[in-house]
Amino acid sequence: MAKLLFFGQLGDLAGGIERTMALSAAHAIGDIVALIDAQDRLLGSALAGPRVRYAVNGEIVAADFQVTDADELAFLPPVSGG
Amino acid sequence: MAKLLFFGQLGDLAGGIERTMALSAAHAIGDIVALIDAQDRLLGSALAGPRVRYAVNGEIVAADFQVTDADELAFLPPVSGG
Amino acid sequence: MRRRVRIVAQAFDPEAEISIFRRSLEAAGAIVTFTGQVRASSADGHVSSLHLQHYPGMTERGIDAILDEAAQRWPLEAALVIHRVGDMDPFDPIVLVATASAHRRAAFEAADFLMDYLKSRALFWKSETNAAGRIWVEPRAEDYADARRWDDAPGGG
Amino acid sequence: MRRRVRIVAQAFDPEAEISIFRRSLEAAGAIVTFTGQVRASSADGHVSSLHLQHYPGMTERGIDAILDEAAQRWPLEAALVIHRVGDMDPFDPIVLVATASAHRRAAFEAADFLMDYLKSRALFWKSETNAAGRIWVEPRAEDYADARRWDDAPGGG
Repeated sequence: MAKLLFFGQLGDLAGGIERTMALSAAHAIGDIVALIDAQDRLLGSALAGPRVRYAVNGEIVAADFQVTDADELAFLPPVSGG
Repeated sequence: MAKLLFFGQLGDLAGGIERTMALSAAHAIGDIVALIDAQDRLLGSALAGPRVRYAVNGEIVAADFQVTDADELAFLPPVSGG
Repeated sequence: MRRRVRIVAQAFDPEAEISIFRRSLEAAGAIVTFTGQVRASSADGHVSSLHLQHYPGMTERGIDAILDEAAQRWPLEAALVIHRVGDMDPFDPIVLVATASAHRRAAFEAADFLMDYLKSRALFWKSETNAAGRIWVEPRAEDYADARRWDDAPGGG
Repeated sequence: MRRRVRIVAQAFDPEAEISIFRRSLEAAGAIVTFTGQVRASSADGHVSSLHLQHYPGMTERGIDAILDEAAQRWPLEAALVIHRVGDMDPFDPIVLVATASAHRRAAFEAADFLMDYLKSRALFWKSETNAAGRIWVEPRAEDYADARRWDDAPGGG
């Protein structure tokens, strides 16, 4: 099972920070967002927003990065610290 | 008696931070430096140095300022704090 | 450069940390600190609480990388970053940055640089809860502008 | 702007002072501090002790005037200046400046500004005693240059 992480307001939309998703094959992040969008328009459009970055296993990647069932995919909205 | 204050290295040259000087009349600071110079060349030339500032009763003044017997005259060499 | 990075879920005491940091110094005579604490009120009114999230592991690696960059730019003996996460109340310390150098300007600039990163680029997400509900905070335009100051700047020292 | 200026002849505890300063704040969320302490060594070799003189009254008035200027330039809630005089040993704190504002950059800039004044313009005279004897220290060229940065600068904030 791939682990999906939703930070900041994305976690509110997803109803939780973390969920899992079974991936029988590698999928591009864009495809995973489309799968989520098919079930949840609000969350899907938020994940596809231009200011959301993606990280796989702790490294920033582009939307065409291939995610496998063993990976951790994090959706990172605009940050704010301090 | 006017009070004279010598800060920093000027105090070393004067043999102490403070001394008094009887002034029967008002004297310009330049004249007081000349009086000191007549007795102590080393101190006098240090007091006349271009980087020494003068304060009378806690206010910065020019070398032609008239000092009286009731005043406190301080010689301020380059500062260094912090 | 000696360094210490801590992400803490419990309240911390900034001055106790600064004291330990200062007493650990062997040569540096100049210590600059920045402490950020929860404000009693924000633009949206009274803040009742603040929540901070981070991405364990990735957030720390990002801070470590910015400390590498600070060490390259300035001659620092040591640097410290402590950042609170979880739920916080007004006046709780959120962040502490401390830098130490032989040179006053290096310590000032490095602390400033690290705070700009923590404010607008580090992986933290902050929400405020007030009378109007919960809102996720984003950096202000000036926070982004502050962080960009360093993009083209030559190293200080 | 609330302010406090102390010239002290005895050792002081910077972190205790910072703690009191921080806990006195009513609104400001950003606190910047600078602590300067006696270095173990200088360009001239091992420093065995440091001596600082001031001109009681006039020195304090000068610091008060620079705090007026800082209050005009930046929106500060409070500022603190503590400066040690007399004989000091390596690692003794010499100076502490603390500033607090709602704005991070205001707090940084004001602390930097105050330190530039204290370093090269305030009425203090410093001597170092080392193996070679006693020497009176003067600001470095960069200290004077640092202080001049503010002469034409517009107010921050």
